[in-house]
Amino acid sequence: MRRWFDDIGYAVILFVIAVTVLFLIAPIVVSVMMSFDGRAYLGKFPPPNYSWHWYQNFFSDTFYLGGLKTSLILAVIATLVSTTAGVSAAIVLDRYEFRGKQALEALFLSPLVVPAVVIGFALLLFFALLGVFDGFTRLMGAHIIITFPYTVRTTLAGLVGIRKTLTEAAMSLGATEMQAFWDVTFPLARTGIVAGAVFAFAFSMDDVAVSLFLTSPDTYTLPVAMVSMMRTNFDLTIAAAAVVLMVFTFALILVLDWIIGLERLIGKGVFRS
Amino acid sequence: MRRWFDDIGYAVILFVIAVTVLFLIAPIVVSVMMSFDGRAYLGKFPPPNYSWHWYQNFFSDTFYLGGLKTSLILAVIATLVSTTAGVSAAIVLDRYEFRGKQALEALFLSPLVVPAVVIGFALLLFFALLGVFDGFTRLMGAHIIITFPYTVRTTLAGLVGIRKTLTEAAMSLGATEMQAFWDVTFPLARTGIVAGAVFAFAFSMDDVAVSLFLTSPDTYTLPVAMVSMMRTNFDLTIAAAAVVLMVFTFALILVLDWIIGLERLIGKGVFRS
Amino acid sequence: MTAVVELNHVTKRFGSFVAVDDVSFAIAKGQIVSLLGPSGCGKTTTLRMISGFDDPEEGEVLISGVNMKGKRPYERNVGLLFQDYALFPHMTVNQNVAYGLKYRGFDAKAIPGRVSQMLDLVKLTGFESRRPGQLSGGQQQRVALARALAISPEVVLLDEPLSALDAKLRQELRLELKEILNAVGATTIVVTHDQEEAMSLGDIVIVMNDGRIMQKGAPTEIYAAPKTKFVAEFIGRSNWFSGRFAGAAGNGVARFETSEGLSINALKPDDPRMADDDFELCVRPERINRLEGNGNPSGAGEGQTILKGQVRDIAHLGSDIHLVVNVSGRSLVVIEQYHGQTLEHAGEEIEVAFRPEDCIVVPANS
Amino acid sequence: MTAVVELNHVTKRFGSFVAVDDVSFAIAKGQIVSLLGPSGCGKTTTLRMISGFDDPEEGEVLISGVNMKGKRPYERNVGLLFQDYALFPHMTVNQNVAYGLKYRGFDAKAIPGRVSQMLDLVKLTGFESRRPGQLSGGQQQRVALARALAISPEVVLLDEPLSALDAKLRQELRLELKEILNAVGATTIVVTHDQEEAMSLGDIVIVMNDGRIMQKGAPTEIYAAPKTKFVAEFIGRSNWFSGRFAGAAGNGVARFETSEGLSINALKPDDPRMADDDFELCVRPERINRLEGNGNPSGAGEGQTILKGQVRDIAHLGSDIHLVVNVSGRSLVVIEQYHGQTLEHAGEEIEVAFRPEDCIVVPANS
Repeated sequence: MRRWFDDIGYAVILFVIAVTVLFLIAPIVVSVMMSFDGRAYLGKFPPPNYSWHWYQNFFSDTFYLGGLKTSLILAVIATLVSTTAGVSAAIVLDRYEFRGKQALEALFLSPLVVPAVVIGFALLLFFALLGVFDGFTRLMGAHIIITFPYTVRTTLAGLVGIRKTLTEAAMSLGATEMQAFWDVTFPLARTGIVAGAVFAFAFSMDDVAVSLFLTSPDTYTLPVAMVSMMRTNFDLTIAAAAVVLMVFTFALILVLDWIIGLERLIGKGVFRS
Repeated sequence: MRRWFDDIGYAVILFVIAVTVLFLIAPIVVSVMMSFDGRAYLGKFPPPNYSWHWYQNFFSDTFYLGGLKTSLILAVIATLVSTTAGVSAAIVLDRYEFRGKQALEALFLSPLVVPAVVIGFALLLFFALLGVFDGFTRLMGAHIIITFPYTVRTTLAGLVGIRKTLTEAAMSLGATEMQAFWDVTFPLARTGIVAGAVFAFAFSMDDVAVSLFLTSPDTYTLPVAMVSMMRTNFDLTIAAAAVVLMVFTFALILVLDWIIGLERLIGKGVFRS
Repeated sequence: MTAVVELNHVTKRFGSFVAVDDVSFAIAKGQIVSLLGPSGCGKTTTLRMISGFDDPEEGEVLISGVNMKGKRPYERNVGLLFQDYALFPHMTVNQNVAYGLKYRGFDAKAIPGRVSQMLDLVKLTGFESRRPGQLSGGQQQRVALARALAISPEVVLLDEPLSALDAKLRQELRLELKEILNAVGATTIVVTHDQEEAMSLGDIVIVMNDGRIMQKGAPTEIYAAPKTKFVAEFIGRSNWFSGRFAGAAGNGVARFETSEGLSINALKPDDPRMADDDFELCVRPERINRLEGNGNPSGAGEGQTILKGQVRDIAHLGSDIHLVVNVSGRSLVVIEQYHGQTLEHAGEEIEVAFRPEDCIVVPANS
Repeated sequence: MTAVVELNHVTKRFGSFVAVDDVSFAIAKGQIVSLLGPSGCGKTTTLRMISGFDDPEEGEVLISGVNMKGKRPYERNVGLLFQDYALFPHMTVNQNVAYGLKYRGFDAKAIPGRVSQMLDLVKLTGFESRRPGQLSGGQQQRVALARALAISPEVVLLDEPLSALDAKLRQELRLELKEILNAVGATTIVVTHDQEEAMSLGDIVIVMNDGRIMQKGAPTEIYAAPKTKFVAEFIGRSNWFSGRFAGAAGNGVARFETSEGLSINALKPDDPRMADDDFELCVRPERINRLEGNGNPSGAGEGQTILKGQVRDIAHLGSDIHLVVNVSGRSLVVIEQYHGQTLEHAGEEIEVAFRPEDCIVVPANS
C-alpha cells in the first residue's frame, strides 16, 4: 500500500513533463513548417504545400539583408573585443586576492543583472552625452558591453578547474609568471575561452532589447528588423528570418558541443540565455 | 630582466580592466542622475538641480502604470507555474537514468538557446493557430516558457550537491521514495528552488524581446511600455521607469544574496542574463 | 541456529559485466562477517542486494528465512551505515536517530527514550541538538551507527565504516565499533577493501574477487592458510618464489627449487597432484629471521632455510623495522619488531632464515 | 662541508597567526631531511619559503650560501615535487620532463638526451609520448620526480610525495624514491604528516608543531628518545601513565607511582628537577610482553614491571596481533608479531611485563 504513493507520484511528475515538452516543442515546429508554406499569403496551419519562396523573399529583401550584414559585423567585432577583455578580467579574478575583488566580480557580471531595457536606455543617454550619434558606433559599444560578462564567466569556469600548482610547477622549473600562463594556463583554459567567444557571438546576433534603443534608420540588426517588420508588414518572411537566425545559433551551439560537449556547458552554467 | 615581462604584463591587464569598469559603470550612473534631473526638458549632463518630478510623472502616467501592473501579475503567476514544473523536471533529470534523458535535458534548456525573437514569433504563430488572441493569455504562456529553464537549472544545481546516499539512508530507515523526497531532498534543495523562483520573477519582469511580439494594445509590460515611449514620446520619465525597474531587480537579487549568497550563485552559473 | 541472512547462488550482471557470480553464504545471529575484496570485486553489489537497492538476477536473498525478492528497501528491516555516513545535514542528532523510528512503527511516546538509549550506547549523550556539520568525523560515524541500530534491524550492513577517518582515529574507533555491535548482539556484515578493518572487526572473513568468493574463514585462518595466491597477496605482505618440489628432505619436509635456483625447505603439501606441478611459495616477512653473527647458522633451528643476502634498505617505521634484503637478485622483505637493536646499514651482508612451517605453498596461477 | 640549504631564525606570520616561528636548520649536500608534523604545523609554509612562493618576514633563507631574499621562484634552482604531482595534462611525458630544461638554459641539442636519461632513472623509458592522464598514479609520481630532477636543482623539495597513492603502492614506491634520490645524490627535504614516510625516507627527521621545531634527529633517535609528549605521541603508538617518582628501587631504577595507583619501575631520568615534579611515562606497545603461564613471573626478567589485566580485545591484523588489555580500568595496547601462537579470547586474565629501559619519561604538559 505504501508503494502506491511512490507510483502515483511518478505519474504526476511524468504528466507535468509531457505538457511542458508539448509547449516547448510545438511553437518552434509550427514556425519552421510555416516558413516553408507554399501559399503566397498567411493561411491556416498546416500548409497545404511547401516551397522556398519565403526564403527567396528574405534573401532578396534589402531591409533584412542590411540587418543581417550589420548583425554579422557587430557580432564578429564584439566577440573579438569582449573575449580579449573578458580573458584579462577572468585571469585577474581567478589568480589574485585583493580588496574589492568581490565588488569587481559583481560589476563584471552586472550586465547580467541589469535589465536589458535599462542598459539600452542608459547607453542611449551616455552616448548622447559623449556626442556619439552614429548608429554603428553605439551598437558596437553596446554589444561589447552585453557580451563581456559571458566571456568573463566562461573563461572563469575554464580557469577554475586548473590547479594553481600547475603554474607553481612551471615557475619552479624556470618559467616566469607570464610564460607559465602561455605555456600552461592558456592551453588548458582554451575550451572555456572558445565557449565564451561563441556565446558572445550568439548573444550579439540575437540581442533585441538593447539594440532597439540604439538603432538608427540605416543601422539596425536582424532581430530589430524582424520586430519592425512584424509591426509594419507582417508576412511569413519573418518566419524565414527566424529560421535563418535559429539555424545560425544552432550551428554555433553545435560547434561548441563538438568542441567541449554540451553537458559540460550546462553543468558549468555557461549557457547563454 | 625576465621579471620585467611579468611586471609589464600586469600593467596591460590592469589598464584593460580599468577601461571596462568605466564603460560598465558610467552609463548607469548617468541614467540614475538624469532621472533626478530638476529641469522640465531633456538637457545636458550633469543636471543643474535635482528633483523627483520624473518619478512623479511615472507614477501618475496610466500607460506606465498599466505596464507595471501587467508585468507584476505576469511575473507572479509565471514564477509559480514554472517553479512547480521546473522542480518536477529537475527531480526526474537528477534521479533517473533513461533513454532520451540527454534529449529531454537539451529540450528543457532550449529556450536558453533559441533566440528570443524566434520564441516570440513562434509563439505568436502558435497562439494564432490555437485561436488565442487575448494579449494576457499569450503573454502568460510566453513568460512561463521563457522562465521555465531558469527554475530547472537552479533546481538541478541545488540537487546536484545532495548525495544519493541520503535518499537511500532514508529508505533504509523505512521511508518510501516520496517520503524521502519530502523529508530530505526538498529541504536541502530549497535554496536552489528559491533562487530559481527569484530568477524567474526577475526575468519575467525584464523581458522585452518575446513580449514585444505578443502584446496587444491594452495588455503590455513595463519594458514594452518603455520601448514604445522611447519611440513616441522621449523624455526622462523613461529614466525614472528604468530606475524603478532596476531597483526592483536589484532588490530581488539582494534578497537572493541574503538567502544563498551571491558567490554561490555566480559559481553555480545560475545568474540570469 | 537458523541463519539471519542467507544468500543462495546469487548472481547479478550489469550488461555483460558479471558483478556477483554465484555467491552463497549464511550468517548466524550475532555474527560479524567481513566481506573483503578489491574495488569491483562485487562486495558492494552484494550489500546493495541484501539492502534492496539492487535485485539479484539469479538466486535468492533470505532474511530470517523470508525471500526478499521484489521487496523495496523500506519493506526490509536492514540497518545501513554508509561510507559517507549519509547523516541528514538539516536535522539534529536527535532527529537523525529518531528518523527511522516513526516509519518503523515505534510508539511516538517511546521514541525519545529509544533515542537517548542509542545515544548513550554510542557515548554521545549531550550532543542531542547538534547538527552533523558541528560534529567530528568520529562523532558523525557514531551518530550514523546509532541511527542504523535504533530501528532494531535484523541485520546491520556497514559499508567501509572507518575509511573516512584518519589512521590514528581509525584504530581507536575500530574497537569501539566492535564493542557496540557486540553489546546489542547485532548480526553484522562489514564490507571493506581494508584488510585490517576486515580482520579486526570480523569473526569470519569472506574474501571476494571478480564477483566470486575466494575463501571464507576466521581471520587467522585466512592469514595463515590462504588457499590461493590472490588471497595470500591481498592479505598482508608476502615474499614470493615460484618453482617445483624436487624431492624430500626428511621429517615431512620437502625441497622446493625456485626458478632462480634457490633451494627452500618447505612442508610437503598434502595435495596429491604435487608431483611435477608448478607451485608458488610465499613466506610472510615477519617469519623471516635475521641470523645474529655473520655466517653462524647455530642461531637457526633444524631444517631451516638459510639465505645469504645484502641489505638493500632498512627503514625504521615505528614499532617495526622493515628490512629489504637482496637475495640472488630478488628483494626479500623482512619485518622485525624494534626492541632497541642496532640497525644494519644498506650494503651490509647478512643471513636470513625461516622454518619449513613458515612457508605457504599454493598452486601456480591461483 | 657547507650547508646547501640554511634557514636562520625564519619567522612568517599570516595576520596574527604565526605559521613559522623562529625556525633554524641546515642541510648538508646529499642529505635527505624529513619535515614532519600535523597539518598547520608550518611545514608547508617552510617549504614555500625555500621555493620562493612565500617570503620570510624575519630571518633568512640561504641556498648554497646565497641569501634568497626577494628572489622569485624562477630565480632559484629548486626542484619541486607537488603532492598532486602538477603534471601538465596537455603535454606528453617527454614534454613535461623537458619543460624546465629550455628555461634553465640547457643547450637545445642536449635536451633529448637529458630527458631520456631522466626517464631511464625513473624506469619510464617507453612512456615518452603518453599523456599524464594515461599513466597510473605511481607512474605520474615518477614523471613528476624526473621533471623536478632534470634541471639539476641544488635542492629537491617533496611535498607529501606518496600521500596520493594507496597503501600497498606507497610501500613499494617509498624504497624506489629513496634509491633514485640517493642515485643522483640529491639534497632533499620531504614535507609530510605521515610518520612512516618521514622515518623511512629521511636520514634526519625534524618534528614541527605550532610553527616551531620540536625535535631533530635520526628516525631511531626520535622514536626511542622523544623529548616531549607531543613527539612521543605523534610518532608511533604509546601507552601513557601520569604520576611521580616515589623513590629508588636499586640499580639506577626508580619507582614511578601512577595517578591510578600502579607502581612502575623506570630508569631514573638525569633531570635534576625530577624530585616532586609531575611526569608522563610512556611504554611503546611492542615493548610490552605477555607472560606465558598465568601468574608465573619467571618469564619476566629482574626489575620488570608486571601488570595483571583482562583481555578487552584481540585483533589479528596481519603480521601483527593487537591486544587491548584492561589494567586497573585503563586500556593498554600490546603489539606482538604473529608467529602462529594461540590467541587469547576477550575476557581472559593475563599478565604483561615491561623492562625499566622500555619506559620513556617526559615532563608533564610537554
